[in-house]
Amino acid sequence: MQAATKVTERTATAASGSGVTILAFAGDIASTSKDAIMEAYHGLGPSADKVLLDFSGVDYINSSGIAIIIQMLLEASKSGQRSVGIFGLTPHFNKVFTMVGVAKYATMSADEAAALAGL
Amino acid sequence: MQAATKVTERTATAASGSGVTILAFAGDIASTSKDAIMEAYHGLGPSADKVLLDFSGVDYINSSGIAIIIQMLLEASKSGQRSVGIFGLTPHFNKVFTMVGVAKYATMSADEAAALAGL
Amino acid sequence: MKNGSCVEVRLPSELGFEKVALSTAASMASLMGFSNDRVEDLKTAVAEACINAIEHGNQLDDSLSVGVMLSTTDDGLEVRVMDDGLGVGEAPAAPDMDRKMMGEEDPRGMGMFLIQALVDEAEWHKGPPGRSFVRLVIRLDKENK
Amino acid sequence: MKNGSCVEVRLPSELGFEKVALSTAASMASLMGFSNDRVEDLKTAVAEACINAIEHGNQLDDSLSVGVMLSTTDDGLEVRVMDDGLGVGEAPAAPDMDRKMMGEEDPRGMGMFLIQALVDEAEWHKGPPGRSFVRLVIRLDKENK
Ligand SMILES: Nc1ncnc2c1ncn2[C@@H]1O[C@H](COP(=O)(O)OP(=O)(O)O)[C@@H](O)[C@H]1O
Ligand SMILES: Nc1ncnc2c1ncn2[C@@H]1O[C@H](COP(=O)(O)OP(=O)(O)O)[C@@H](O)[C@H]1O
Repeated sequence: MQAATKVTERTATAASGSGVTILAFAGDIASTSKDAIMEAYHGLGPSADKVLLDFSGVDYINSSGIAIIIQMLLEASKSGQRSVGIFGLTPHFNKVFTMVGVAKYATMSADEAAALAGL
Repeated sequence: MQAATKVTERTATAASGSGVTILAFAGDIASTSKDAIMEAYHGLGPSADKVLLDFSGVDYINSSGIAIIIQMLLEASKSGQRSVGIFGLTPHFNKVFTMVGVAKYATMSADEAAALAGL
Repeated sequence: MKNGSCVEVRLPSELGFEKVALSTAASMASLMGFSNDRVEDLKTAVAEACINAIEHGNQLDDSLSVGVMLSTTDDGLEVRVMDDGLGVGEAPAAPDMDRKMMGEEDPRGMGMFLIQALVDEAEWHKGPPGRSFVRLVIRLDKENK
Repeated sequence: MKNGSCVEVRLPSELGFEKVALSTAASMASLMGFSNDRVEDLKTAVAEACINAIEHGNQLDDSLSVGVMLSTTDDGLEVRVMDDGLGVGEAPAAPDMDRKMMGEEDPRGMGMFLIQALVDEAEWHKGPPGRSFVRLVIRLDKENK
């Protein structure tokens, strides 16, 4: 009964001129999203050192889904050479991500333009 | 537990150059809307011979609400000199109004521009 | 989603609460993969069935509630709306707009017609008090036509 | 709307159905006049409470259902989410993101924290099996602050 999570990869250019990989999510971000999200993440090449997660196509996120994002941030931090940013959250989920502390480990931006401007 | 119906009156100019009175609804169109809708309708001056009902601010309509609109169309038809048009319905309620036959007695348009163009 | 999964809602016999049932039904139908168009049809059908249960079946009696059972079937969603009244037999004749506009027919009386027109199956069952219900079905295979 | 009006929902113990409860609760809160912000808070709180009831309370057991009671009070909306488990006492410590990022704490374990953070009152009650529940309240007066 969960809407399957779709993850689409695309690239963009940051204000600084460097390449950025965007993982755009659609559907639900819940416990059932784990494989889709982690497979997309593990499929990123080693050169993808700037990653943005696009939540603008997502309308339901629960705490198990946020835990998957934390898992990803943990792996990125362990790698020591990859920054992960987040954009496209609704104001409500922006608040929720901040409440649980995700904002400490991922730069949160309102939209893609703002996210790219900061990289 | 029904959202109070708000009715706002405004005027516009038809493509033909004549004056048009628009009654814009907001909230629910249900049995509880009767007074708000019929009072607004009865408050129209005799010169208001072209009336448009704007449903673009409405998100819930039930059959008791449609019955009130039919009551209004009946009064307009009895007066013999007032045309009533409808615009701003969602595709779903456009279908519903057509199913019950309202479209036979009120011109249905997608939006205000289309409604004014036809008058 | 498992076949036979069932969600039950109980509403007070107060007009307006049909909107709560409509939201529940819409959410379940969306999860099942129905298109927005079909979900809109279901919303109106469920709302009209609940209004009738509240108004006619339970006659707005505070102490009675309306039951809405939403069940997934092999090929769709079945909704039963139950009240404590004596129920109703077949749906009345389709509304006649010409007669309504002549003042010869009550402007109301469109709920059961709309229910029948909007869903794939609609059946009214007269039962012992508390067991009268209308059964609505929307089918997923209709989606692909 | 009358004080004490109550809507009850029963859900199967299957993940995903929390979204049906969330829609029902959102619809009721909107009817009561809560702002969109508060409705969003309630949606997340109700979803998390239902997920816990489905997963931890009823341990995904098909034969058990989760009960959600939505009641209007003098000044707000009270929600009880009931399951057949043994319940839980107080909410655990707030998630520690630094420890999670060190791999010292499970990345999960944020549901009860979010519930507490998003509603005006949250209380967990351990009961005999079938009577464990969490009680959530959002108040209308908070709207005007
Ligand atoms: N649940 C019900 N219990 C008893 N009578 C009902 C029920 N639903 C419908 N009816 C009867 O059928 C008639 C037609 O219903 P409907 O087409 O919905 O129009 P309306 O409710 O506007 O009269 C009602 O006036 C009522 O007499
Ligand atoms: N309804 C419940 N019944 C039994 N135990 C529960 C219930 N809700 C929560 N718990 C317990 O509290 C813990 C913390 O819950 P929560 O903060 O929601 O995080 P998570 O569900 O991700 O573990 C759960 O792991 C579980 O042990």
